[in-house]
Amino acid sequence: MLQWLMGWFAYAVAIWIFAVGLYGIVTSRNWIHLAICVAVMQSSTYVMLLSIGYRTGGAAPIFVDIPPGTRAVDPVVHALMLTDVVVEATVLALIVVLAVQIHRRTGTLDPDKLLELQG
Amino acid sequence: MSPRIRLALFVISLLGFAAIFAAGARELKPVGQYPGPYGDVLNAAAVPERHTTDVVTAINFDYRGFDTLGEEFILFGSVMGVLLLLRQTQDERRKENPEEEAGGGPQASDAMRGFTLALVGPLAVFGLYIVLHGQLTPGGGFQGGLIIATAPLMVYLSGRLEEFKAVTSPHVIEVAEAVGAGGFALAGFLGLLAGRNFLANVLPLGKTGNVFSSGTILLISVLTGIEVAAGIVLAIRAFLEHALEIELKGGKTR
Amino acid sequence: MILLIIQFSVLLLVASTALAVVLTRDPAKQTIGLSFFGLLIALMFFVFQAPDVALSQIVVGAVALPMLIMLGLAEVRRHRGERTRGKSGKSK
Amino acid sequence: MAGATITQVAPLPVAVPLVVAALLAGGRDRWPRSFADAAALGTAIFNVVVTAHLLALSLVQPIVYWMGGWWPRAGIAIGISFSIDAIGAGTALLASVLVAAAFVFSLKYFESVGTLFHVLMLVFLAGMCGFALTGDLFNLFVWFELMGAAAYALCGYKTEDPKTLQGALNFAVTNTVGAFLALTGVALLYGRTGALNMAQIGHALASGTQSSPDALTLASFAFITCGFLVKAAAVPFHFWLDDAHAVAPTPVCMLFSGVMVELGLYGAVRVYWAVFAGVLGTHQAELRGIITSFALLTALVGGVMCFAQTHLKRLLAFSTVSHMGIMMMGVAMLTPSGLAAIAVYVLAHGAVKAALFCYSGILLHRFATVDEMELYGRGRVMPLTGALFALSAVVLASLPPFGVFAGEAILGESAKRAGYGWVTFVASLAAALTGGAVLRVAARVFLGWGEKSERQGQKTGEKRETKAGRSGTPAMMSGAAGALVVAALVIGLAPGLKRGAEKAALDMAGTSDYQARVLDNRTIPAPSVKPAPLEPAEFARGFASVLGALALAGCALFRRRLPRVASAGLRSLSSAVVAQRKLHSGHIGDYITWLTIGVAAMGGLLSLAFR
Repeated sequence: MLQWLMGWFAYAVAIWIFAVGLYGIVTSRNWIHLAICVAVMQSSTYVMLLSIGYRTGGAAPIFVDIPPGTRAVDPVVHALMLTDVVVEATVLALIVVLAVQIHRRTGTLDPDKLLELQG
Repeated sequence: MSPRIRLALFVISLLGFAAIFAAGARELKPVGQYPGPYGDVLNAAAVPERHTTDVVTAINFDYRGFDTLGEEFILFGSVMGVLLLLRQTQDERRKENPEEEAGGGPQASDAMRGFTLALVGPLAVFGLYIVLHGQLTPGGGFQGGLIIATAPLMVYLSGRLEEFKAVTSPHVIEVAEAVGAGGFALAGFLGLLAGRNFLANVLPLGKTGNVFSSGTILLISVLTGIEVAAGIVLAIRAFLEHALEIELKGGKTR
Repeated sequence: MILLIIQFSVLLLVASTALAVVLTRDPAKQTIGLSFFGLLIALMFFVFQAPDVALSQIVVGAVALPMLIMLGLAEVRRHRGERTRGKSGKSK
Repeated sequence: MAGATITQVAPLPVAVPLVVAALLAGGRDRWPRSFADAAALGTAIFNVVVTAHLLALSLVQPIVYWMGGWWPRAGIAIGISFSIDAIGAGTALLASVLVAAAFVFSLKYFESVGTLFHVLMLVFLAGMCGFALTGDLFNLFVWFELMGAAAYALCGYKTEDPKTLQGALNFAVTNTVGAFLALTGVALLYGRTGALNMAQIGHALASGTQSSPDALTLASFAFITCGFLVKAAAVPFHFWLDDAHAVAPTPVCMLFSGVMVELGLYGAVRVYWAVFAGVLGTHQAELRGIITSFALLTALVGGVMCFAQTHLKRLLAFSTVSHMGIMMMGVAMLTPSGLAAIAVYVLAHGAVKAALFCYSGILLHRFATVDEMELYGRGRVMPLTGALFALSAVVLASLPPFGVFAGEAILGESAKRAGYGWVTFVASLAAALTGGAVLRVAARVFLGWGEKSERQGQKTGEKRETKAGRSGTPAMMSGAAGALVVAALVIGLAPGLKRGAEKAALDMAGTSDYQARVLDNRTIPAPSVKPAPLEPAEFARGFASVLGALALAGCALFRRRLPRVASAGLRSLSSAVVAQRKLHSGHIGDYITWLTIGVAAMGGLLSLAFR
């Protein structure tokens, strides 16, 4: 039962985090809050990649104490997630910097109050 | 759109999105049954071929080193972007007496100051260790570089803004950032010079398990460490300068 | 089996913390939540046999990002301080 | 090594700009400005030469280059490949040419930031080239993000202006959501196939057991396509585009409109043909219908919104949206000739749109505004600029036989063959609307025609980007603009253009050949192409859309003199525009809502079509 549940639970968590993050972005009233929601949404891809590359009973792909050829999890997704971590950090940094600047110039961080860009 | 209409439209379409996502994920293998083949091929090949014991590092800096080149330049580009966005513009000026207002950094108790300052050395050493052992154990240039970057941060957190600025002289850090990032790209040319492909691992591989093993993997890892550490410090410094020393002309935020 | 239960509970914690972080509307409190969320994600990497990613996630997710946001929030607060001082200065 | 052409220059368009960017960043304040200018421009020109060389090579035989020398083992890719065909190389060439033009244009720009602007532009260039050349799905995402990181910062350059910051934020957040949507699709595909190389994924998907694509294939297709369509500014993912263009500095706009947006579409097309064509090919008719409907919506919304603008940069931005719709029509045909049409169209549109942005930059430089009404009649002092501006407008409206027309004509033929001949009328209408809008601006600004007082309530408050005084235009600015106009004209006249484009399209759309080339290093005999000359009907359509543009511009200029029926029609149109304008609210929550709606719609339509 738990085995079966675990088989799908991680994917469900990934979907949940993506949806929750998007919800946060759409309803946000503060650019810094919004930046954090973007970071949360991005975590969805961690859960997704990690669970795709996981192998029950597999060792970490580090063959120091275990001989090469031992059943191990997928190392490729780990490399992808490292890139993902960098992307998360850099995007967040740029958004926060832009938000700080917008606050310096307008005194607000609320997207609802910044409606100068109408088509 | 009014907030209510927006929310209604969003929630409906979000359900649709989640349904598509779920239907797709339902067709995957259950978690824990990674089918391969990519990861298995590399797990089998990396140790004998690259003389590394950490396969993830071998992938990052060799098999898929080209991804990591892009990744390092994402970081590099973002740091440059942060510097561009936080530069002093025409409607801004340097504060005349920034220290008075800012109090010279965050207020911290004496115990806290001593504690954070004592962390500087160990953090730097630990970071260096992580950088150099990336091919053997978890870690590598990126992780180690991040840890090294926290060392000067501790100087700031201990309330010593001036010392922080002294140890993070932009001239030095900028050059380090450039050497790290540019060096990675140049390391790719080693392969071309040796008559092989871009980013080919052409240095001697050494003995598996030694620190000085794995050829260009170690070289690129060290360069990445320099780039990451320098980039983070550069960005944080720009942030602090902007917050503490630059104000809009007229002195006040609009 | 024990590992399975640990993995399950970590994922459950990750899912609920994500919601909590998003629903916290005050960025200062949210930053603390994000830091905790980052740690949980790192823990998740660890229990799913990804120590490399766990290491960088600890530094990025639990230290660097919250630090960055704290710096941003500190500057925003300073703007607010200047503004109120500016106003009171004028009224005198 | 038999098989695909071997060349060691393949990685250079990415590696060299990155090295130079690092070099320039290493001494931000120490390098003299002239050195930075020379190094950056030199690198861009170097990239032009290398990508042109790659284009020439790949027209003969596509190139496969494995980074690190990791050739595939038993059909399993273990490294990252550059899988270069002529369309990829041509796209990288366009990016390099436009970056070079932008550097020339901006020799007097950005004097206060040391070398930062150059550094970011070079990083942007490397990202675009990597995106155009790579054969690896995750690598595609990496270069996508690299483009993004540089572009967000460049877009927010004028930090003094809150509008700029808001535009950059909308741009960054929307594109990030799109990128992670695409990454989710990549993860799904990796879970299914255990591969990241596009050729290998495509091979694994097509040789799967099911005869009809399952939910995973459809979901990953929907996510990846929508993720790239965010960059490609397809309706309803386009909202960030006009904000970003309205606020970004002119040289950056040239790149955004001229090539970055097109790269989004390129990504979607590349992934379709390399990965999904085999498995989704069974339902081509349904897929054609779905993409065509997105394309039509994009062309019309963009065209109408374009006509309604008076802020020149925003007007040009919506014209880009509209033209993206026309390009999507070519994609939607799912045939090599449709691809050939876009290949030509993208080159010509990139040149002419970049030229138009140059002219808006020149106007901003001289008059410190880009508002059509504020500029009324002030351009009379620069007749040559006016003439070239108007010429660009009619080229944009697809005047035969020049570049944009050549693309549209091939599009017309391929649409007819696919039984979708009628979409070309929408394409012509869109071309007439956007061309007409630009012509209207030309007549108002450079001739002082039409009524002046009709303000539509758009305060622009655009900040001047240069320090120089009001008199005269620097030779570099007008030189860059003029060269781009000439390029747009010449592209349509080049002999062998259609032939080359069709050959390139066959290479890109030959899915099984692509897989054999990348995975087994097999040589595929070059397909023979015998293009027919363009049909006279297409010339007629081209002239008709130019006449339409002239008529629309005339109506807009002399609205009061129109017969009552026509002006009533115009008024009802403008009330429709007002409703549409309200949707372009500048609010990030709205934008992400539309994005989610778009994804749900795409996924829903797909699952209906493939039931």
